[in-house]
Amino acid sequence: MDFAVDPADARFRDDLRALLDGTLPDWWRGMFVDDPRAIPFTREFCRALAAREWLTLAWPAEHGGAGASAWTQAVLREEMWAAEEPRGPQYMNLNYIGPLLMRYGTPTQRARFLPPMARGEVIWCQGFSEPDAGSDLASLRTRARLVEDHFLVDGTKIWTSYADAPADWCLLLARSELAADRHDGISVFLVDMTTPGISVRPIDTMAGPHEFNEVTFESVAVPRDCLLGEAGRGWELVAAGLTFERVGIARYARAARVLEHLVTHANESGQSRDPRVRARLAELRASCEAARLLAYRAVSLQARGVVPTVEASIARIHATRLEQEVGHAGLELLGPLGLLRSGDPVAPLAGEVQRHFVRNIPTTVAAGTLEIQKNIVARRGLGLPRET
Amino acid sequence: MDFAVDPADARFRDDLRALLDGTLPDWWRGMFVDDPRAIPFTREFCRALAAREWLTLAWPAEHGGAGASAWTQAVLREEMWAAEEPRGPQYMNLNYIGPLLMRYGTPTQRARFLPPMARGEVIWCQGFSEPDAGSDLASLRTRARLVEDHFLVDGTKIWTSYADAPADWCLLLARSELAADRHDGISVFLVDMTTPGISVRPIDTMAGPHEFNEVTFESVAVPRDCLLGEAGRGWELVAAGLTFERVGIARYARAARVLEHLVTHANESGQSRDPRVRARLAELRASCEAARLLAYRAVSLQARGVVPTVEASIARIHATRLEQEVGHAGLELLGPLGLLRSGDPVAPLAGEVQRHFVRNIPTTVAAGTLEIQKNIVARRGLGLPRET
Amino acid sequence: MDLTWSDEQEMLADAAAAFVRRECPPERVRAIEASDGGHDQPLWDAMAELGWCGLALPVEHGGSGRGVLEVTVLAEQLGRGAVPSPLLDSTALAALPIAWAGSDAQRARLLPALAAGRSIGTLAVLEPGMTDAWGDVSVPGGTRISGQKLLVPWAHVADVLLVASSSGLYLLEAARTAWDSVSHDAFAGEPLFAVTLLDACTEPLGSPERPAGPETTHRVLDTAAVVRLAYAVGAAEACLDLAVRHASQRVQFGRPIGTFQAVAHRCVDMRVEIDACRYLAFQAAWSLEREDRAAPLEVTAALTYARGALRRVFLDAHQVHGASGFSTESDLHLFTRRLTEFEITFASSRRHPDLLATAMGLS
Amino acid sequence: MDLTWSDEQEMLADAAAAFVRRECPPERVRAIEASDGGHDQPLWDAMAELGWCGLALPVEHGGSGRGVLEVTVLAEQLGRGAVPSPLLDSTALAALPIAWAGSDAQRARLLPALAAGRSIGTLAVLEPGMTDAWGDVSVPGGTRISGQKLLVPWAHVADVLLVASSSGLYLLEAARTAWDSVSHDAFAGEPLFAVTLLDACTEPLGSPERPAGPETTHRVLDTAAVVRLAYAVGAAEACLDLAVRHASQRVQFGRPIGTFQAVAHRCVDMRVEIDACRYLAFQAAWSLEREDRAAPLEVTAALTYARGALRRVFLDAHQVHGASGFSTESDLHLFTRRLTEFEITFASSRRHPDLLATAMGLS
Repeated sequence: MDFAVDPADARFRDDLRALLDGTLPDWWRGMFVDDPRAIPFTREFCRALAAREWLTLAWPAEHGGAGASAWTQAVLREEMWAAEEPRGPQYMNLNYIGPLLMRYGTPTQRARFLPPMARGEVIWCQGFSEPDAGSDLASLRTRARLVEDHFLVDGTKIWTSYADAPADWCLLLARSELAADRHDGISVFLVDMTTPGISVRPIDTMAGPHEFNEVTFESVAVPRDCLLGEAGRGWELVAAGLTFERVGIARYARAARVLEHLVTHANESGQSRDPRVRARLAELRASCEAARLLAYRAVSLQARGVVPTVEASIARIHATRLEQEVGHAGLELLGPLGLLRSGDPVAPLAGEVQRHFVRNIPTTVAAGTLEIQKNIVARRGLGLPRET
Repeated sequence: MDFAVDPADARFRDDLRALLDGTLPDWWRGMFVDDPRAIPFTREFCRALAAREWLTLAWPAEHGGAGASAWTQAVLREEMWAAEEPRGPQYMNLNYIGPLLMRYGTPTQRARFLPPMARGEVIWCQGFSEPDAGSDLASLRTRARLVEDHFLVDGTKIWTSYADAPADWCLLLARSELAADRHDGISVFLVDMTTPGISVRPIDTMAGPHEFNEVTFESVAVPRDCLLGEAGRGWELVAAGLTFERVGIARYARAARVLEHLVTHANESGQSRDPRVRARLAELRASCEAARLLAYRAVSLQARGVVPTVEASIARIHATRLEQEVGHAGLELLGPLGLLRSGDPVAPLAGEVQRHFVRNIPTTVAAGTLEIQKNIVARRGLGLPRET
Repeated sequence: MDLTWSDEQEMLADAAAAFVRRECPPERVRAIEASDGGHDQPLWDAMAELGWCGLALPVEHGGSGRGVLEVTVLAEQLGRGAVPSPLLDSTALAALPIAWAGSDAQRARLLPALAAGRSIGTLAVLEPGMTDAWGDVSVPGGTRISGQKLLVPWAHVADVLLVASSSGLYLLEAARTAWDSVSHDAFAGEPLFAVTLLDACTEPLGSPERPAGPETTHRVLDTAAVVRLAYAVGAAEACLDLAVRHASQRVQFGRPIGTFQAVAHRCVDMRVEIDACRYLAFQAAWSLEREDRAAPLEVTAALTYARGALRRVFLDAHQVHGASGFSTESDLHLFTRRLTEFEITFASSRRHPDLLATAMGLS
Repeated sequence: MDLTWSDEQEMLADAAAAFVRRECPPERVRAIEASDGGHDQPLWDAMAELGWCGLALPVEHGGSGRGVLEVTVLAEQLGRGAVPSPLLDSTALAALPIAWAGSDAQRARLLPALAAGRSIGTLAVLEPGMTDAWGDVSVPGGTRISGQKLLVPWAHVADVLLVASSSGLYLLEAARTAWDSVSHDAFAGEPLFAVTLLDACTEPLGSPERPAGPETTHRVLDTAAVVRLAYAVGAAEACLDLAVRHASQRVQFGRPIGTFQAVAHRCVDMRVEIDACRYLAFQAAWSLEREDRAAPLEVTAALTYARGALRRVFLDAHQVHGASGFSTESDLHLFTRRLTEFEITFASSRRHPDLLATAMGLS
């Protein structure tokens, strides 16, 4: 057991911060803020990362990556998420769509799809959830029928982020065959979003416009060579992808950053002398520490080649609660003016706390609801019996 | 809507407090404290209440009671529970065993069993739970076979409080016939605890000895006229009894009393000036207020002749959480010395907080676990669908 | 003691519930919020017609002479529909303080129009840097007032503006003087404005010798907080309704999600917290109405309790809804925003627990 | 950075776990607790034989020269079995401070026996009225000490007693002077005593010119708190084991209660909190061992977090168990009592959050 930070990782963190300080525009507030400059900036930022070989830091050398250690990757992910993810939609390419292609793609697919991702030139979205298939993903209804040399896809996907960025490609989940076990018969497709028959309808959210979309597929022709992995075995890919994703976001790093700003605000407003404020912020700091260590436990396993399915869920359950608590404590600290958003000139901390609060109202819902994460831990981690 | 206290009820409360002040011995710490004086004192106290016609305050005049209003009853129950229930085991007679007899008993049964209760001379216990039937009471296995003019009872009951007081009688639940619906075929019996074949084994608990017992029935002969209500319809009696019981205990009144003592301690130890202490005790006080009002909502319905099944469960869910929180906050206030129990000469507040804390570790379990209470509210209160 | 409604209160609540269902369903709420200014004159006129603007105002000035408790009964029903209206603020923040502390002339001049809904009132308290509505204001009072006030509700449609100054409450009338209102960018349930006063003509509320001081401001804020709490309780009830409906209809893993205990018990937790807040609000309103000496304790208890409780309610509602609750296509956000606004503006004050601590005997 | 155990740590943990299972199953814990004095000499001798008494003591005084982190690794396994033993207190409260701050003569005289398990040490801090172990003590120091100390663990079997006085740490040896120990009536996991000192013969820890002061006492308490936290984490893990076992075996409504989401998710919540506390404890131990400047922050973070977290764990365990968990026939109470003791004595100090606040930059 060793809690010392590798000096090379510490230097890398400094370098990253220098890049962020020099690159992030004043107006940057993360995605989904109804600012037309956001998506173009994320493309530019990804290219800047690519130029330093930091974009595909996590990828193995054989796929054009830097093959960085799990710990170096953790530094990258902390700094990115703390800065409200300036890689924008492309973090998904790097964290799990790329890795899925590496693991399940044909040599042709890898040669075709990985290089544009590595250059930071392509936006992917993910077509998993459906109006009637959320946490119960296996009940999805989107169908893919093999007709000669292509699949014809029909169905509706929902909560699809970035589809209107616009996304260039979609990692699509569809049922390609009827099967006895409903987890069988599902396949993963790589779909060109410019294919005729695809329509994208943005769904506004409490955090602002453009966060979600509904994507409808009507007789969309997907070439046969755009099937990823084996037909009918898509569930296995989804499970692998979800594990990649859960460890891919350093939620606690954002919470810790917001907490730093709350400390500054408490000092400046004189509230730092109130023992209640001190105790509350200290409790959150302790919780940030715990969240970081739970994430590092998962990273430690990754570094040893173990897939930390249960450990990643535990870290995620903990971090989502932390994120919400930081938002609430922040609003209580700011008082009534905490209602004001980034667009208001008198908003305290430029509306950052308000944004963090709203964004985290549904944080326990994204990427598998809290309930599903808990079921994973209950069955796989604790060995509790499954409901019949 | 009227939040004013009836002056007569206020006077009654004063009178009750005067009686308690004059009667409760210094050593009184409630039941289950391994003090041989406890049970005899509760008998004496009940006779003192009976002498003032306060014992059967809640009972209708036709059964020898004072027919007091639901609100006067609420005052009695608050003062009793705040004083750690000096009626001891007999509160059960008054709150639900007596009322069940009034509602379901034959004239002979009422004439036989109610007067000793009204005089405060008899201790009853309740034989409901079994080793394999706790929250799922309907799965009970104790059997009662009709043989000529009596039932022969075999089975084991558990968590039976007061059985070793010793109890004179037991309100026993047993399966008297096999039925398609497992809620049918259950009957309620009035069992003389001196009948041969009954053995009582005390089960020690974290709070001390004598709280629980296991009671075994081996071919125990129960005369046919000791069946309460219709054979096989016992489930209806249980449901009625549980509703009587839920509103029968003013848990918040005890929490409020402990909180008063914490305020005194905070003032004396100088901790009252710490804003964290002030805020925490204030939050608990607000929660006591809420608990009292939720109980009063149920009483308001009772006063109008409505059986407040859902409302009583809501009040109970809230109050159990409050009780635990007061215990925890109390221990935090006392600091390390809060570990000390009543028996220790240097225990702060004479170990009262410690006792309250330990007693309330399982508070969410007694009288239908929290889960069961929540199921009642979910189905009957909110109309949520039942699990299939 | 009786925690059930009187027949009169029951009738008021029923009438309000029916009105809200009929006149202000969620589509209308959305339309009003999306409109310029966010104020719906026909809706206002209809409510004025029902006598709700003057519900708690004295009979001699055209009101119905009912009390704060009745306003909370009404508020709960308006909250249940997330009705966007200056009605409650106009009553609690302007009309009632004028009735309590205004001079005879001020009462006679202003109350009839406020009671009839011919004019709208509001109150300006918060200033930059203030973290508590009950805190110390610094704008100096006087017959001419200058300064900036923030988060003033409905300032753009108000005819009467009370201003909390360092020397007490002052009165501005749109008919006599002008103020500048800039809409805030807020995550809120109602239109909020930054108001800039530049040498605005005012008069003290009450007589010039005995103008209404901070104790009146505190009483106003306490009353408004309790009325707003009742509105929030209604909004929370709507969250629970939506959650129960969603849990009963949404099928996952082959059955309605409401059959999963984790979901069902969340709904029960909501039920418990809403009921607790509800009776605390009614008790506080009852005591405020009587100027009972327990009133401050009961107001602080209600607000102290509500702070965390109502937040848990809306978070639970979102958890039950999954992603769909975050979409503005669901009605849930209408209520979440109102609950958040209530929590931040009225319930998060650190003043209340401290006052309650004093009231319960902590030295 | 690596949060997995080294091979050596793994071996220590495995050996400890096997020892606890074999030598100290719940029946033995009950027997020891029920015995006079609650100290089991054969168990102590067996642990001494394994070298655990000297695990973190210097090699030159007969120890193994391992660090505080190794003691926490051992502590977790002992907690998992609720092992009643003065081992951890003797190490953290007496042997380590002597190693840190004792004079050469004191170290040479006392450490070999402590390392070999031939003597037992403890520390007396609390006094009547103190609400925080880290608070100000008032017993005056000197070569003769009089006063009352409370909640002193294992005082009845201790050969070496450190006493926190207003002028620093003082050393008493049973071989030279006597003290009066009266057993407390406590809801606790280990034997605790009220110790009365009457003109007891002492010497300062360290040199008479530079005796160990409050900074040493704080370091001792921090270390003991982290070691005790690891023991509590082990006890919490045992609570979870018992809850999972109960949930898997107990059938109600025709199926194991662990299939009810409400029960299963409670177990998951326990899992999350235990893991969080566990790594916070290890991190703090690692920093303490290195006298890292982050150590105070990490100790306070661990204790601040653990306070509520471990309480939720044992309450959840009881909830899963139903009434049976409250009966002393279940093993659960063995662990609940230890968790409660840890929470009250070490984790509920209001000092920690405040220190953490300062460390994180609050002015």
